[in-house]
Amino acid sequence: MTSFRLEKKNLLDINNIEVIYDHVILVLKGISLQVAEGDIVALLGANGAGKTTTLKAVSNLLQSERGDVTKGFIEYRNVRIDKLTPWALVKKGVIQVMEGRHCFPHLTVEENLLTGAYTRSSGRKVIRQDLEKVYSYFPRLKDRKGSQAGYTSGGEQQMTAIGRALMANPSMILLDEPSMGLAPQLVDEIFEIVKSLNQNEGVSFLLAEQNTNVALRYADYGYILENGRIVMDGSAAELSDNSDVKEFYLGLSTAGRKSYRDGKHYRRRKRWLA
Amino acid sequence: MEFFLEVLIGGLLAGVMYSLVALGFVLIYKASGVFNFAQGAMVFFAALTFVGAQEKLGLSLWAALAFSLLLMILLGVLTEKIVLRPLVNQPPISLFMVTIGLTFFVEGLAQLMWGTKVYPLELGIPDEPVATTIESLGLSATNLPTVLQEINSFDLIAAIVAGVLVAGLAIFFQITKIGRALRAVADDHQAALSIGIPLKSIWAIVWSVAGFVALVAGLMWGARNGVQFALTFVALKALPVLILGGFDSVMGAIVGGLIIGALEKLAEVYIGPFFGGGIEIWFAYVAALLFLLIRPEGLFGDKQIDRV
Amino acid sequence: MFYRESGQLKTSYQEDQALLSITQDRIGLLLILIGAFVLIPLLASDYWFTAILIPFLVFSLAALGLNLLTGYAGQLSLGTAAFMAVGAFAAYNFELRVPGLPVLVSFILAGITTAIVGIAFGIPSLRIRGFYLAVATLAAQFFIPWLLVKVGWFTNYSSSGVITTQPVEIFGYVFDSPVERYLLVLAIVSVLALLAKNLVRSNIGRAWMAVRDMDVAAEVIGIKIMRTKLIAFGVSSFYCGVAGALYAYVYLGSVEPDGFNLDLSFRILFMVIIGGIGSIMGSFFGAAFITLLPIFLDIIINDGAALLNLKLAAGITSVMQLLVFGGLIIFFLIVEPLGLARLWQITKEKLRLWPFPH
Amino acid sequence: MTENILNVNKVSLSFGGVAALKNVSFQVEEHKILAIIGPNGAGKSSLLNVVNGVYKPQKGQVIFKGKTWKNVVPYEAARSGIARTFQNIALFKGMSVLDNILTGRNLKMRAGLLSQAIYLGKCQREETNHRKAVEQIIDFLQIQHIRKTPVGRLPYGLQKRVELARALAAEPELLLLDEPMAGMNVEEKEDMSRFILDVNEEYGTSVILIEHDMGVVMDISDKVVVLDYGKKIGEGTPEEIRNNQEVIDAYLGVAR
Amino acid sequence: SESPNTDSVVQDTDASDTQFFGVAGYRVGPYGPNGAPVATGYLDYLQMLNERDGGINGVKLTWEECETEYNTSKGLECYERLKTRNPMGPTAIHPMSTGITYGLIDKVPVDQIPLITLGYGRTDASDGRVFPWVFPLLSNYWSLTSAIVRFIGKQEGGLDNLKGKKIVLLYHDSAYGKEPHQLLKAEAKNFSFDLSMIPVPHPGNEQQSQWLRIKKEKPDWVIVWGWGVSTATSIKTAKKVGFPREKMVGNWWSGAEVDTLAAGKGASEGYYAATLNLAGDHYPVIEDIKEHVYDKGNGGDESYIGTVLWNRGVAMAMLTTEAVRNAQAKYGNKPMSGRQVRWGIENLDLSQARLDSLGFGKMVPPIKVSCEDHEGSGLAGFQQWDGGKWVSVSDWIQGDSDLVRRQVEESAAKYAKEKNITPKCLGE
Ligand SMILES: Nc1ncnc2c1ncn2[C@@H]1O[C@H](COP(=O)(O)OP(=O)(O)OP(=O)(O)O)[C@@H](O)[C@H]1O
Ligand SMILES: Nc1ncnc2c1ncn2[C@@H]1O[C@H](COP(=O)(O)OP(=O)(O)OP(=O)(O)O)[C@@H](O)[C@H]1O
Ligand SMILES: [Mg+2]
Ligand SMILES: [Mg+2]
Repeated sequence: MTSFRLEKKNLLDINNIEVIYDHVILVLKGISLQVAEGDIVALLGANGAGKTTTLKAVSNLLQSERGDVTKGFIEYRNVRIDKLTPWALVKKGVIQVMEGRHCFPHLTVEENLLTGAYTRSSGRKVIRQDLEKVYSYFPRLKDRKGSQAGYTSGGEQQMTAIGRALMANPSMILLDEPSMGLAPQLVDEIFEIVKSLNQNEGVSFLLAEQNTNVALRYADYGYILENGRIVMDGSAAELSDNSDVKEFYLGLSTAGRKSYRDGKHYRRRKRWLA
Repeated sequence: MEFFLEVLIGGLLAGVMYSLVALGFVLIYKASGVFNFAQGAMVFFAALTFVGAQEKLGLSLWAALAFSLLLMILLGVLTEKIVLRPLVNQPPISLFMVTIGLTFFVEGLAQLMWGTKVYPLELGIPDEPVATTIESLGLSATNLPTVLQEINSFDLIAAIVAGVLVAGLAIFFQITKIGRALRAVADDHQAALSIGIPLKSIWAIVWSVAGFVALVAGLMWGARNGVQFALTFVALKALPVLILGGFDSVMGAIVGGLIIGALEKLAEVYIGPFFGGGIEIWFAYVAALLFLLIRPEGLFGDKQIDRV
Repeated sequence: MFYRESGQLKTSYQEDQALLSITQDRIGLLLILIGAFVLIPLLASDYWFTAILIPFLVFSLAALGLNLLTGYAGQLSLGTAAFMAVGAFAAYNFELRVPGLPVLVSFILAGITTAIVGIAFGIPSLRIRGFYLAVATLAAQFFIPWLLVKVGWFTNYSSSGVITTQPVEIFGYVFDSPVERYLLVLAIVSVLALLAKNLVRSNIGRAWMAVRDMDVAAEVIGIKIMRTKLIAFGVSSFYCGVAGALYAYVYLGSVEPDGFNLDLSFRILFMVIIGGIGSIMGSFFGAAFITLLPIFLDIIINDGAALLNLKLAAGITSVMQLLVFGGLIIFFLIVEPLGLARLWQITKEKLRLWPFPH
Repeated sequence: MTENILNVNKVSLSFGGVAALKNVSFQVEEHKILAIIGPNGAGKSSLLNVVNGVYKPQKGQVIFKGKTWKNVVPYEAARSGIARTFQNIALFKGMSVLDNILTGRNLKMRAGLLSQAIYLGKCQREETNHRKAVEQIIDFLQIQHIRKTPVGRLPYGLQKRVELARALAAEPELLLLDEPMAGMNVEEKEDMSRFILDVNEEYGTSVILIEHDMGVVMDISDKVVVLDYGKKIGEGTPEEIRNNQEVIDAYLGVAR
Repeated sequence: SESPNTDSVVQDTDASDTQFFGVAGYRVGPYGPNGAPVATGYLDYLQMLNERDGGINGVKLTWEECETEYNTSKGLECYERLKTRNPMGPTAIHPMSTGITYGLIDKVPVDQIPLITLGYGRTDASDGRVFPWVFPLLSNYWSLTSAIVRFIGKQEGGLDNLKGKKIVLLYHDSAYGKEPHQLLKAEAKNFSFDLSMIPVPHPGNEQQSQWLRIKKEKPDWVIVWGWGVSTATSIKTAKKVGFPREKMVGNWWSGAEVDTLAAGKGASEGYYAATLNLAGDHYPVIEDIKEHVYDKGNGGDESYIGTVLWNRGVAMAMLTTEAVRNAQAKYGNKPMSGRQVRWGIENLDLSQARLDSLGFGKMVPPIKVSCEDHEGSGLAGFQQWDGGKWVSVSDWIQGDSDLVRRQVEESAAKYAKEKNITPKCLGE
């Protein structure tokens, strides 16, 4: 089930990587995936499947968690990047939005956003413009720009984290659970932003997302992870049509959407892997 | 009254000397959220290198200065490379501990390189009342108030140096984006990495600057007491300053130093006799502690944020 | 292959909550205890008892005390030596002023006295946190020895401020020889370590860790922060106090307030951090590392030089010791920032998987 | 008619210039599930914080089980039967899952310090009994396999579940849940919903739930309160809310 | 510059027929600068004896140095280690620190190792009937205190002139600093001078407030009872507040080159200090050391030679080896046991003539030890810093030996009672 999208150039190529935490905990057991230039690729899977770990392997943040890529390699624009430092990657245009917000609590919202532009050498004016752009995406942030990020609400922090990454003017964003904690309206807006960045500025996305519904609506391609392995991949449309995906990730049974009240207690779940 | 003023001014000036040392702590804390235990050892290392280079290598004062500065920068860069880099994103206590290991190492290294002797350190700054200095310049000091005439030239110059240093650092952090980045790093190493703040160079820079500050402090203190192992103890004088002013504030280091210096001296002179003296050793700490009960983050420190 | 828990099924929660639920661990501990109580007394020399084993045990106890406070309850303290001083001088005064008091009782009373002092100095922790608190605890570190020097009564007006401890006597039996003293310390330390282990695996221990990890959340689930922190200071100081009394009575025989200086406090903190913060066993590892390593380094460097017929410049050996010691601390922390105990745990986890890598 | 377990009465709260809550009132009936929804920064979490005493409102009262909170601190709230989970996970990172959940039973433990140190007898019995209770919760939430894992190593979703377990361990009468399903996929949300419903049905626990997934909110809550910019802009059954124009404008966007 | 030194290396002669010396010194840490010259001098002298005389009466000397860092628990470890290093153990030990001394006092009678504490340690141990194994040779703190008072009296033109004078004791705020209090108070009463005591908190690197107080009190004399960095700081701060250095007297741990040099150029001129031994390298014994040790490239740091503390190390070694020689006269020319050396020390009698023949001349005062008097001299010398070196400014001065003796016996008796010791002479 490899990619059929030969017509597009691979921007990011993850080749059969294995990740071990703390020298003993094997988390990724050989993962290969590709992100083509200008694509939005969704990484789906249950809690603990290894989505975040995959993203961190790319952005090289694993080292700081005592994790290690022990096998395989990762290429960006056909150049190995697994030995690069995170900031070298950011300079190359690859940036990650971390799961769980990770704002700088003592910095104000605006300072948080500005740190995002650290690697850029553009003048103040350009940065100012980008800042305004982020504010226009998230007007709520403009209201709160003077407060320390640590005191803002969960959603505000999420917006700050995303806005901060945008300030780096990246060409590829690794988005970890962008919709988490955001109001439904905003979820749509975020994905609209993703779409517009993708279409207007050619930014590619690799996004880990639990909100499969939305993710598949905006993504071009998707991979489903389970237990550190890829169990299925395909174009977004293919995946949306798959009956298993429908049932387990979209919450749609043949009878249409079912109520959360009707969930069964000890029901057997389908797993691709034994 | 005059005596009071003299004690007060003496205290303020002593406080400035504490600030010099405290500044080094502040820098590292700002850049990593870590209390750098090795700062005292760095002061010792810097001063010993400076005199050692003069005595053993026969360098001139300026050459020795350049040499020791170079060595401090090297030390900073190596510390980043060997010690800090593998410990990104580790709990502050681990980083704190590693600075303790560094302390032993630096102390050992300094003594290995330059021996364990005591050296005098001459900077050529007159150590005499201002009046005398002014007169030796051929000017008249008679219209200065006596209290001012009595101030020691050396202390005054130390104060000026500290002032310049503080102003310089404050401006540096204010106008360069490094200042903001530092605070970001101190808040969350990993997030800082994720948005491309180059921890490597930031830490190397900050440790080098801290090394420079240590050199300045080492020179000043060394000129006072001679260069010897006991220089590492000056760190103890800086700690109350640090908590009073706030761990992460350059301003705090100077203001805290002034307050602590003055309080300490006044207390020793006016309260000490009731306790048989020697209260200086704990007074600064107790005073700082009491203040912290009111403001747990010190005068200018960033408030700890806990929100659920 | 040998370190496996598979096949060891537990049939009750009680069993699962037992101190050592894996047979191999139980056997291991038994072996250690047999070694410590039987073999070592048979084999070791006086040098080993007085210069290595006794101080190792005493420091382990102090480190254990600090670990309860810093490792479990998350309150960084730099005043350990001062609390040890309280313990030492309290025991001395109890013995002095209550004739015939069994020394064990004095030790316990000293512990309790220290606990009270510790609680008093713990009060600021309710407002002050982290490194601020650590520096603030230095107030205790400087104030207590100052007070002990200043107030002659504490030292029984000894002109030099030095006290010489009374004989270690329990019901007429005097612990005199190094072996006896070693066994006495060993027994006390074993019992206290067991009690500490019990504490940290029951409710109070969990409350400590909760406060350490996130105090707001702890309060929200119904943990009284103030009480928890003060108990931590109290219990920790109790341990440090007893350690201080042992330090004076069993190890040195005579102490002065200035002996309980900042250096000692730091040394004990190093033990906690190197050994493993938040680990009872780690306290022992740390004490071993910090007390034994310099001695071995000294001997190795000296004898090594002699063997190689090297003429080392005077003082070089001492300096080399510092260098290597600092270097090793850095090395170990880079390998494992959570200390030797964690390193040990990882080794065990690997053993469990062995011969498979994961 | 059922009693109100909680009455929030004209509560206002502001931080410096930011008004987080403006004159908000609502009630929670016993045994019911109340959902609070609203845009980001509307004041939902702050409202929970007021209910369990983390924040003190400048105006208004909170009446719990007929008693008015006066200067309540979180500890007392916990003692009188309120447990909660947090939006930004607030687990005890250094402890295992089991220990985390056991801390939830802290209020019910009686053994003294000495007894805990000696551990034999009373303390051991107590530990075992509480362990049994906790194991039931573990079974119930299906987290047996991670019992002894340090929580720091768990994926986000599971941490949320452990947090719920910790709250349940206190056997609360009122459970406050701040976005318990954030970061979960549909399947996991189904499970979580099931758990919440079961707690509510089996133990009669009242629940206040903050959640952004409208599907969940509409399906499992008995009543919905909508906040916007600190003001209550709507209240009613899920059906009523779904059709409330003001709510649609402020929060839901296109009605779905 | 530093040339290699075999200090730390065990000599490789057959251990059983050598005389083994354990050296617990400190060369690193805050007091390293003070400790290094002492240890160097000690070892240089032993080495010289081996080279020049083949040891003592044909018995080769061996030694091992152990670093204590001036830290009590390290010192105890050193002691225990040195004990195991030779079948006979170290035949006398200089712990070089008061803390370590106290730690060893109860141990040495059991191990039968004489403890020599030259000018430090436990003062009342001068009563050999209570402390048969401890020897505060030459002089103790109380004799020193009394001698300092006499020296000041002399400067003032007679002890009577002390009346109404104001003297400040500036002391390191520790057990060590408290040593002179009792005696000084007694002397103040005797001579009706005005005494005030001002503590300097450890480590003493900041003394502004102390000196402002002194400046305000305008004393006639300041006695400096400092240690390590605190002495240099005292001198420096005195200069700063304009207090004349010629009105300051340090004790013998506050009067070495390390102190005056560290205070910086022009700060220490005129400063007085007591001493156990005189500085200078013009003694024949030093010529011998240079010839037999340094010229063969075996010595320590050459710049130490002739300094106060290096000379003190040499003197310490001489007193120890002379005790061995003394014991050999009684027990035969073979390695002496600790017990035999103890006898040797207790019966040590070095007249000026003997000192001259040893090449020490006036470097140390004559000494005659006895069971009652483990001090043996009670004399103190006084030197003044002339900007480049220490210059002797008086003969050996004896304090009020009756007063000192009374207090020693009183204190020793109290200790004996506490410890259930029946005071008696040990004899052989
Ligand atoms: N620092 C770490 N140390 C040890 N194990 C870890 C660490 N981080 C993650 N893991 C483990 O790795 C596995 C994958 O975690 P990861 O966070 O990648 O999952 P995820 O798919 O992102 O889950 P979620 O949807 O909950 O965010 C989990 O089983 C987790 O326990
Ligand atoms: N301790 C505080 N200090 C200052 N401002 C605060 C504090 N707590 C909350 N706020 C502000 O109050 C407003 C409401 O915050 P709250 O966390 O209640 O929002 P929320 O409704 O939970 O939003 P979200 O859905 O994004 O979590 C926000 O603008 C926030 O910045
Ligand atoms: Mg994830
Ligand atoms: Mg919220």
